[in-house]
Amino acid sequence: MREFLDMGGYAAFVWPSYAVTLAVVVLNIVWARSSLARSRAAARRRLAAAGADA
Amino acid sequence: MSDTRTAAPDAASVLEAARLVLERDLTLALRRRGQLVQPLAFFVIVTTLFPLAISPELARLREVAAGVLWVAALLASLLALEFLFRDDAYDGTLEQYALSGQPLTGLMFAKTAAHWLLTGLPLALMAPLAALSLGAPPDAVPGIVASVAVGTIALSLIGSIGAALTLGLRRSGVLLALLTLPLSLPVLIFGARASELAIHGEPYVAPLELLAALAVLGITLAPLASAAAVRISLE
Amino acid sequence: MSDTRTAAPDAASVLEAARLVLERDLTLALRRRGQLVQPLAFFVIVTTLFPLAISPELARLREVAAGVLWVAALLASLLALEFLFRDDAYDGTLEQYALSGQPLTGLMFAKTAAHWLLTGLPLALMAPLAALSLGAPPDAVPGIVASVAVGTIALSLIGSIGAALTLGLRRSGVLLALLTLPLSLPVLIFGARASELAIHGEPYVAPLELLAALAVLGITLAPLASAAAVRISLE
Amino acid sequence: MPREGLEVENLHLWRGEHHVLRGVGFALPRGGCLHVTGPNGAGKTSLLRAACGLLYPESGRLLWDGRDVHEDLPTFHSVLMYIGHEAPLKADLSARENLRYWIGTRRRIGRDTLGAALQRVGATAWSERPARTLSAGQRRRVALAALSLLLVPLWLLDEPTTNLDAEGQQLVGTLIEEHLARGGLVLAATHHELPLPRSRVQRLELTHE
Amino acid sequence: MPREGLEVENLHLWRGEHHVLRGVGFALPRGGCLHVTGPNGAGKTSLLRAACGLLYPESGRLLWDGRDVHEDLPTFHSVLMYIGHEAPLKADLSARENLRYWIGTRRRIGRDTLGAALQRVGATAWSERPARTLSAGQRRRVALAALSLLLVPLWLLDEPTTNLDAEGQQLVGTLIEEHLARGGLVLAATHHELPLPRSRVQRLELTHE
Amino acid sequence: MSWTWFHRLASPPHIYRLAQRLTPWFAWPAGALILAALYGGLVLAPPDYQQGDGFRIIYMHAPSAWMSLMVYTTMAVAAAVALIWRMKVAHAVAASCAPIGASFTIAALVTGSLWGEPMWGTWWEWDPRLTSELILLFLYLGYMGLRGAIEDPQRADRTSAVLAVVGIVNVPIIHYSVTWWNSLHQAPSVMRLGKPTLSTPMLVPLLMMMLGFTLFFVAVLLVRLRGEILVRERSASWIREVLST
Ligand code: HEM
Ligand SMILES: Nc1ncnc2c1ncn2[C@@H]1O[C@H](COP(=O)(O)OP(=O)(O)OP(=O)(O)O)[C@@H](O)[C@H]1O
Ligand SMILES: Nc1ncnc2c1ncn2[C@@H]1O[C@H](COP(=O)(O)OP(=O)(O)OP(=O)(O)O)[C@@H](O)[C@H]1O
Ligand SMILES: [Mg+2]
Ligand SMILES: [Mg+2]
Repeated sequence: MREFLDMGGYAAFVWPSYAVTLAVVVLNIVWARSSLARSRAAARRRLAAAGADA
Repeated sequence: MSDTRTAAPDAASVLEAARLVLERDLTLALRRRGQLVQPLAFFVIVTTLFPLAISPELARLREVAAGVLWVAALLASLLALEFLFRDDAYDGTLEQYALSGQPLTGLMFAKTAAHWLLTGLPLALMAPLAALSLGAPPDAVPGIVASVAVGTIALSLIGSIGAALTLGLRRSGVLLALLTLPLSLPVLIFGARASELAIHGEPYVAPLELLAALAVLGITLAPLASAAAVRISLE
Repeated sequence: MSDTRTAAPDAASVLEAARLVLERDLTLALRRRGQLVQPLAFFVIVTTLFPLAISPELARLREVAAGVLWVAALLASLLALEFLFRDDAYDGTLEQYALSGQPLTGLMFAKTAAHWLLTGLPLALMAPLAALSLGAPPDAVPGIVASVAVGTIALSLIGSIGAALTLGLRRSGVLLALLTLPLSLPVLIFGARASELAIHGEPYVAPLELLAALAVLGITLAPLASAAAVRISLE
Repeated sequence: MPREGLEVENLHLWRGEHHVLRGVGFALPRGGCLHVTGPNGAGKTSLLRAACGLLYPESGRLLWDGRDVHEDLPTFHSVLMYIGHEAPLKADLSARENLRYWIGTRRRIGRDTLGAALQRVGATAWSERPARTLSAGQRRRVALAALSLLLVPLWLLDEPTTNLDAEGQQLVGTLIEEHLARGGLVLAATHHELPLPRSRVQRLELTHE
Repeated sequence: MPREGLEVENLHLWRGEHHVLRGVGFALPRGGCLHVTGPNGAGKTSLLRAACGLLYPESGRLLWDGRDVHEDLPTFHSVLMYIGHEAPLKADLSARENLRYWIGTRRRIGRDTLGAALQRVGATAWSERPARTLSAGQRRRVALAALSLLLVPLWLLDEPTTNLDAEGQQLVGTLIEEHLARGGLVLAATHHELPLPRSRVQRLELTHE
Repeated sequence: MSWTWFHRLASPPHIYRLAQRLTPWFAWPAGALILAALYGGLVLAPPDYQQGDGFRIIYMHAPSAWMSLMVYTTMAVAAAVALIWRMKVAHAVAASCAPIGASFTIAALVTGSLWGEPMWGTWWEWDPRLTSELILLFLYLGYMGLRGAIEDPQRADRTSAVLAVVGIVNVPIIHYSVTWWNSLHQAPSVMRLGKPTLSTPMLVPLLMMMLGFTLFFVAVLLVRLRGEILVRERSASWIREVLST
């Protein structure tokens, strides 16, 4: 296990790369969902405003 | 009935007026998402241009790092300057400032402060990154931040005079540079010297003090000069 | 009676229209006495800043001469760019161009040509002086002139796209730089390499050809893109 | 046979979040003048800009001589002249130069023709001064000169009488009448009466909602 | 005792090579309204700008409550409000923000006051939208709101009814009448009649030469 | 006639619902492929004979770099389609691409940098491949900055679309920079005509990871796309329907 974590002496380079890239992957999920939620909220607000006008 | 006869009791003081002018300019800048990062991005791009144009060797880059940094800061500050007064002149805001009954000097000072907060300060915070990428040692960071922060104050002030002077003219961009750059030369020279000394690990207090002196001189004179220039441009 | 029914016999051709646009922009620039010297002066000032900010030793300067020259040319061209479309957008001229029934691409090409004649060409003529003052040998002059002349064509064209894209926007200066600089990087790289080879007395044809290829690419694509961007900005 | 002139069918236009034009339609034949009125913000300017293809409507059709104009905008543009709230003058050029470069991109134009047009709008005295120094009404008059120089069929005029003195307003009326007489079409938006006999003018009243 | 109000004596003003105002003079007492008329280029705008100290006349005097205003311009400026051909609005700020920053440099102003002024000019529906998206008349209405918020004695209005619909023009009249009633002074230049009873209005006709 | 199916297909409500239904079909396979490729790359693949275990960065670097280019190309094509046929949905696709592409460009730059230090002895070098990839990041940022600076959504769409289309010239430059200039950077080993040069146990996880990332991109794109469609849609009736679910 330790040997695996050590990555043949390249641990300081390999693990950060994996961390950064996988973080980008996870963040993309989070951002996409929050962006969709924001748009839905905005659309809801717009509908309410249009309803008030009519 | 008589409320038009006496000075209104709710008249705004100069300080309040200046605060509003400052707030207005900051609001305007923040309104556009990403506006804030633009001087930074420009600064970063210019500092990346140099290695491309010169040579990618760090040893050679370190030699010119301070100079590149300062020329980039000067240009970033200058580019943003154009907009300090120009839009306000177009849409009649300056005219209303001049007719507000408030001392125009105070309002000009507020505008210049906004310019510094929006360009100088972020540049100062960003400079270390650019310096490090050009091969400066980490020890140089405090000196670089201090010199850029103080130097950009002077640059904003000098620039405000230039911007006000060129108000009446269309296509003022290059003329503005022409007027502002010679006045900015001392700032550039002392700033670059302070940064260079910091990069080489030597004491950099002397040029920094000169920069501070320039900034103080600017604070006392520049708003007066630019207020006068603005009034003339309205005639 | 029927003259509103058929196409007018005295309709102007695209070429005539483009010639008028070009003439108009040149007239406007010449109208302000001294307008012409401004990009030049800017260029000269930037190239003199460096020796001040870096070091006055000619040997050290020569090493970075090509880079400094090109960064200065790039920035001078950029500064002048702002005004390529902006004034015309403010006063409604672009709207009338878009509604003129002439292909907007042709008129945009004329405007870009005017920009090059007013900035690129003078820069090319001025570059040798700056280069010599930075320690380049006299033999390098033809190479430097050629590379700056061809390179600034590409820069004007790339810049016209950026200027058109940022048309509707206030405070567009820095955003313009942000959009234009990445696209200009290849020009900078090849230009600086050509000048550097010229300074060292080596053959510089290869990078010059690449510059020319970029300029040709720009000539075919940039007017299309900027015409599209202008139309959008009017919506 | 397709009908001649301008037809607008069921135009819907959004500006930002705002549904400005909700099914506007009209037909303007040769020699017809349509006066668009309505309260501030009703969409008069938007309608004019959509009618010359500067704004793209969400739905609806815009026909010139029976053909959809969006199929060939440049050709449509070459038959129209749009004058907006502001006259497109270059501050550093004189009135005469402004006209030369503005109209010149569309038709060849001689010195005499130009001089006559300037004289007609009363600009002779100040036609060589930079436009920067002109008064608001003088700028408008240069735009009128441009109009009288371009004999294209369709004129789109946004508040053509703004800033003009009584004589200038009358001039607008005369220009329009002449244009109608030669078979031209005029689409004008103003808050005031057009200086024309009422019988010559169709009206379109835009309203909020 | 010096007379109250604005007095202009024998004003001569040059613009460039052009002798525009040749000995203009008038006295405007408290509660008085002066309607400046004249053909395009007669010098109405120039007169207004000279009267608020933006243009410096060649000769002649400008007195406020009997004192020469050029002796202390800032004080004079604090009693006047000038609205030119264009409303000074920032395209990126909403109508409400524009008013807040514009009027705020002169007087303290509460949210409610601002809201009431916006409502008065019919701006409630669009007061939060960037000014860039406002129609020509809507922009003018924001300027009217500014006017109604600043209770300074002297109003200088350059074509205040431009671009306004009938209701907006009436609003201008009402605002002016209220102002006169509270002892204010109005100096207005237009080509149209001011929407006021004729008896309340003095006239000054400028002519060429 | 033949256009009716096309317009129905491109109609916002249809695309919205389609996107909603398709998302899981991309998301789950993407997750499975990425996990499998991680196992294959970190455990099963043997160490490289030259680079030892350091070469395992390839399983993050190459797919990220691939994404940066593929996403940009998608964005530019969508933008061109949207400009030419005035298709709102295509604008929505282009707008959705930018943040995804920018984030993977950053990943490619960071992982490349982390790989460069042990292999070339430097974090950064102004080499054509590296520089053009940095320009790609600036293009993404410029695209997003331009969008952010324009308030009117329709103008933002159309203006930024022009930039996206113009910027496409950078993509072949990045890809071929290694061949055109002599460069520090690895010559193509996977993306090339003919046979890849990697051994099979090394290659298979890499291909799986690339495919996984691609499917992941589509899934994220579909989610973002729904939001972007909502922003652009004016007809209230179907929005009400969609929001109620
Ligand atoms: C900051 C530094 C780096 C950047 C910006 C970068 C950028 C890129 C890009 C854009 C690609 C995709 C090329 C394409 O698909 O056309 C790529 C692929 C690749 N890179 Fe890097 N790289 C960097 C450092 C490195 C290092 C240090 C190595 C190894 C020593 C490396 C090895 C690879 C490999 C093996 C591929 C896959 C090549 C292929 O199959 O085509 N990269 N890189
Ligand atoms: N800077 C200047 N230089 C020279 N002449 C000028 C300048 N500014 C204005 N003028 C001239 O002065 C005259 C008066 O201009 P002004 O704008 O005051 O007219 P106005 O009465 O307001 O006209 P309008 O009804 O068109 O608004 C005009 O003939 C104008 O051309
Ligand atoms: N870019 C925009 N975004 C949002 N709303 C807009 C935009 N442009 C205009 N509007 C709104 O659309 C409406 C119509 O504007 P338009 O300029 O066509 O009005 P108008 O009838 O010409 O008014 P006026 O009489 O004041 O000139 C107004 O309410 C305006 O605020
Ligand atoms: Mg209007
Ligand atoms: Mg006037």
